[in-house]
Amino acid sequence: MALENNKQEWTKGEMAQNVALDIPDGSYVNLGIGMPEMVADYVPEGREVIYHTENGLLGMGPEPEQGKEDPELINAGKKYVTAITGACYFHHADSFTMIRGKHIDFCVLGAYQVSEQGDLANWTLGKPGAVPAVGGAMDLVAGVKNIFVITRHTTKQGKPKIVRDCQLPLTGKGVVKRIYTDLAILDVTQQGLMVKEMAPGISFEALQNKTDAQLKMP
Amino acid sequence: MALENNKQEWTKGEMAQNVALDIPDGSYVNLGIGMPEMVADYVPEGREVIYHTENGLLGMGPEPEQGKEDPELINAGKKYVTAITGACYFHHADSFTMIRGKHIDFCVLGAYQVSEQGDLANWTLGKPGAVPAVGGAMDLVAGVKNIFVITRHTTKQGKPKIVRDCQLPLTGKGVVKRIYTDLAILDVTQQGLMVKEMAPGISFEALQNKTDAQLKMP
Amino acid sequence: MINKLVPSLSEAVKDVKDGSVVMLSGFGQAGSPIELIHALIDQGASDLTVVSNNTGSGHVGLASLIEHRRVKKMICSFPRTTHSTVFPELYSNGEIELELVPQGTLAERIRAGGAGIPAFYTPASVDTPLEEGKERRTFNGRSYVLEYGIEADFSFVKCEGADRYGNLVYNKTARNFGPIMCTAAENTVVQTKKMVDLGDLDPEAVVTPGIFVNRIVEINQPLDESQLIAENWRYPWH
Amino acid sequence: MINKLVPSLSEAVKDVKDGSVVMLSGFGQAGSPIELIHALIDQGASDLTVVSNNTGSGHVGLASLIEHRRVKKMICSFPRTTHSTVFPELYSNGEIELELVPQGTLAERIRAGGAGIPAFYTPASVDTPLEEGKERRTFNGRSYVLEYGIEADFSFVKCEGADRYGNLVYNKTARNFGPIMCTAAENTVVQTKKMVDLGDLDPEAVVTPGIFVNRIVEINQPLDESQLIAENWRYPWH
Repeated sequence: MALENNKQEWTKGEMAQNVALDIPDGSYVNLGIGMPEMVADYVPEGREVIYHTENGLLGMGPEPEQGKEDPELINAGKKYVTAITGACYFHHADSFTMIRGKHIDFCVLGAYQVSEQGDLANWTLGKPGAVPAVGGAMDLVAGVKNIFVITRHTTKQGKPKIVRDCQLPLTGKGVVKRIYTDLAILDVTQQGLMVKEMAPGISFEALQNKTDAQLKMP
Repeated sequence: MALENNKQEWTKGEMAQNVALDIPDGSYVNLGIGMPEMVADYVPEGREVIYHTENGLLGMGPEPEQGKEDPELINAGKKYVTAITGACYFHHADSFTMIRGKHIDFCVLGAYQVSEQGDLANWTLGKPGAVPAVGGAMDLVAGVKNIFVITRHTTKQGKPKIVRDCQLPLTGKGVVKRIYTDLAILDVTQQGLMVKEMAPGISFEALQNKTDAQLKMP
Repeated sequence: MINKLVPSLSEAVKDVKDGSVVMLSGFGQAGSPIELIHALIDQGASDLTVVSNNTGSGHVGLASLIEHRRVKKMICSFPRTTHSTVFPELYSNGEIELELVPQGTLAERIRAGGAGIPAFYTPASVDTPLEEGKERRTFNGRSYVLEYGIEADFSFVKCEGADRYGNLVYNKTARNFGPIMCTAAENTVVQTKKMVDLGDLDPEAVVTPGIFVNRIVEINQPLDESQLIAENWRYPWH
Repeated sequence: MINKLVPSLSEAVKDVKDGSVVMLSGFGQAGSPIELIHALIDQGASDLTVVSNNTGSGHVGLASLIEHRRVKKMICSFPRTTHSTVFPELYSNGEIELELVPQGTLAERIRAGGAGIPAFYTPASVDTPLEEGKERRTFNGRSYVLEYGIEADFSFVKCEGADRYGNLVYNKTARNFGPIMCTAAENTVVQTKKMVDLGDLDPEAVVTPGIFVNRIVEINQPLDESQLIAENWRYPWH
C-alpha cells in the first residue's frame, strides 16, 4: 500500500534486511518457516552467522542447486537445504538442548498476533475441528535468548496484528523482544511497545491507527 | 579355610566362574571394581558378552600388554583397559542412560553387607571423618536389570556379611537378585534367601552358622 | 554370538501386538522407516499408539498405517504437512486420538523414557493452551510444567549403517528422533541401508551404541516417499 | 568471522571470579584439563565451587587447586582415589565442603543444566543416606527423588580436536563429562590437542557442536598427570 508522501511501506526483503542488520557477527540463529527464512539472504558482508534447524543441523546453508537435492538434508520446514563447511548433525534431544538451554542467540518467527507485553500467538487459529500443530514453536520461545517477530503489521483484511491482548491461543507469554513489520520496528519494553524505527513516510499517528496496542515514542 | 570332609570353599576364581556361568550369551554386563572384574576371565567358550564401563565405553576388552597402556583408555576403577572390535565411546549422560534406563542386563558388585531382603551396603563404612565416595554404585543398583553380588561369606574377622538387616549405610534397598560367596550361591526371593548351591563339602548347618540371615533350602 | 540381523521385514516386526506403543523415527520423510511401517501394515496389529513427530503424507508409510485404521492414538508435535490428508480427515471425524506435544518436549520425553527418568520439568507450553492438565511448578522464580517420560513397546528406526552388535550411524538430518527412540523401547527394530563388518564403524563416531538395538533388517534401497506421493501410490501397492 | 581460538591459557581463564562455579571435565586423569587448571591457579580466583567427578591426585591439577585453598566446595561423586591426599585432609579438618552426588545423577544434573531442565526425578539414592533432604515422589508405584540441574559460570574441558567454530571431538574414555559440561556453562573454555581446519571434522562425527564452546586454547602436548605424580611434582613447579 502507498503511505503518506507517496512513500512505500517496507518490502518483505527490506523487512528481512532490517532483521538481518540487528543480528551480530558470530550469532547462532534459528529461523522460523516462511518469511523468517528470508533473513538469511541479507546477512551483511563480513558477518558470519550460523543457522540452526531444529531437526538436527547446525550450519544450515542455502537451497541446493536443482538436481542436487538430498531428501535426507532438509530444514524444519521440510525444504531441501545444504550444510556449510563446519556444520554438524545431531539428534532431536541434543537439538532442543540447544534451544531450551538458551544456547541459540536469536530466533526469528512469524506471528498471527503479538501483544504489547510480548505475548505471541503463532501456532494455531484455534478453529474448531482444525488440526492443531505446534512443532518446536513453544520450545523456541521458551528457550532462545532473543525472540524477534517478523510480520505484516495488519492481516490481509486490515485488522491489527499488534494488539493489546492476544485473542488467539498463545505460543508463549512475554517472550517477544522486538517486532519487525512492514511499517515499523517495535521494541517490547517494560514501559510498553516502543517505536524504534518507522518505514519512511509513515507518521506516528498513521502507525498507531493501524495498531491495536498502545505505541510509545522513546 | 578348610571345610568338613577336607573339602575347600570356592576359590576367588571359582566364585568368579560361578557368576560367569550364569551370564547368558549376548548379555551386556557392568563389572564393579575388584573381585567382580575377575568374572570377565571365565566367560564360557562360545558366549559373547559385552562389558560396559560407566566412564564411557561399551565393549571393554582385557588389560593392555605392558607398554601399550593408554592413559585415555581406562575403566571405572581407573585401570588401563582395551576396547574390543565393535566397541564404542560415549559421554557420561549417555552412559548412565544405559544404566538407569535398564539397558544393562547384569551388574556384578562387591558388598560390605547384603540383607535377606536384597538390601545392599557397599559404598561406605560410614566412619566419622572418613571421606565418603559413592561413584556409580547407586545408579547401578537402581537401574541394571539383574544385580549380582560377589563377596566372601564373612569378613576377615569372621563376621557374617549376609545379614538380617544391613547395619551399614545402604547403596540400595531390595536390589540384589543373587549372591555368590565362597561358600554358597544364594537367591533373594520373596520367600527369603534360598540356597541355590553350596560349595562342595559344606553342610546347610555350617552355612547357616556363618550367616546372620535366615537361609532356606528350596 | 551376537548377531542382531534378522532375515526379513516380517521377522523384524512379527511380535507387535494389538495395543502396542510404537515409536517411529523420522521428521517428515527423512529418517522414516517406511519398509518397517509397511511390514507392520501387513503384520496386522491394531489399536496402536504411535509416537512420531508427524502423521505421514499421501497414502504410504505412516499415513497408510493410519488409513488402515491401525492407529488408535497419535502422540506427535506436528500432525499436518503439505501432503497429509489421512490424519486430518480421521481427526476431524473424531476417529483418531491426538496428544499434541511441543517438539522439544516430545524429544525430551522420549529421551527420559530411555534414560530411566520418569518425569522432568520444562518451560515449554507454560501459559499456553497446551499447559492444560499439567502440573506447574516454580524454580528460581520461573514457571515450568511437569512432563513424563515415554516408553514404547517397539521403536522402528531407519539408519544408514549398522554392524551385527547393533551399533548405528545415520545420514544427515535423517538422524533426528532415531537415536533417542532406540533408547526408549523394549524392542528396537532398525532398518539399515547397509550392514557393515564389526570394526568398520569408528568407535568415536557410533551414534547409537548397540546396547539399544534388538533387531536389524537390511534394506539397501529404501523407497523414496516423496516420489511415491508424487506418483500417487498407495500401500499396499495399487 | 567466528574464531574461538585464543592465544594463551591466561587469556582463556582471565575472567573467572571469586565465587565462580567451575566445572572440570575428566574422570581421574582421563580428560582432565590440567593446563587450564594450572592457569586458573595462576589467575588467582578463589572461593570456587568446583563440579568434577573426582578431587584430583598428588599435588598437580585439581588437587593443587584445592591445596591452594581456592575451592570452597566440591560437587562430585568420588572424592578419593589412589593418590588423593589433599582433599581428604582438608575434608577431615572441615576446611572444604563436599556435596556427594551419585555419578549418574551428577551427569544427569549437568546435562539438565545445559538443556534448560530445572529439575527431574531419578531412582538413584532412594532409601539411602544420600536421599536425605531430597523430595521423594512415586511414579507408577516406584519411588524417585527430585534432583536439580546444575549450571556453571565456567566449564574447563579437554578434548582431542577442535575447529574455529568450536566443534569438538574427544579421545576414547577421555570424553566422559566433557560434552555435557560444555553445554552447562555460561563460558565453556576448551583445551584441545590440535586445532584443525574448518571442514576437517566429519559433520556426522562431531561430538560437541560449536554452539556450546566459547574459547579454545591449543595445548599440543598436555602433561601426563600420572607421570607427574609418580615423579612427585607439585604445581607451581618445584
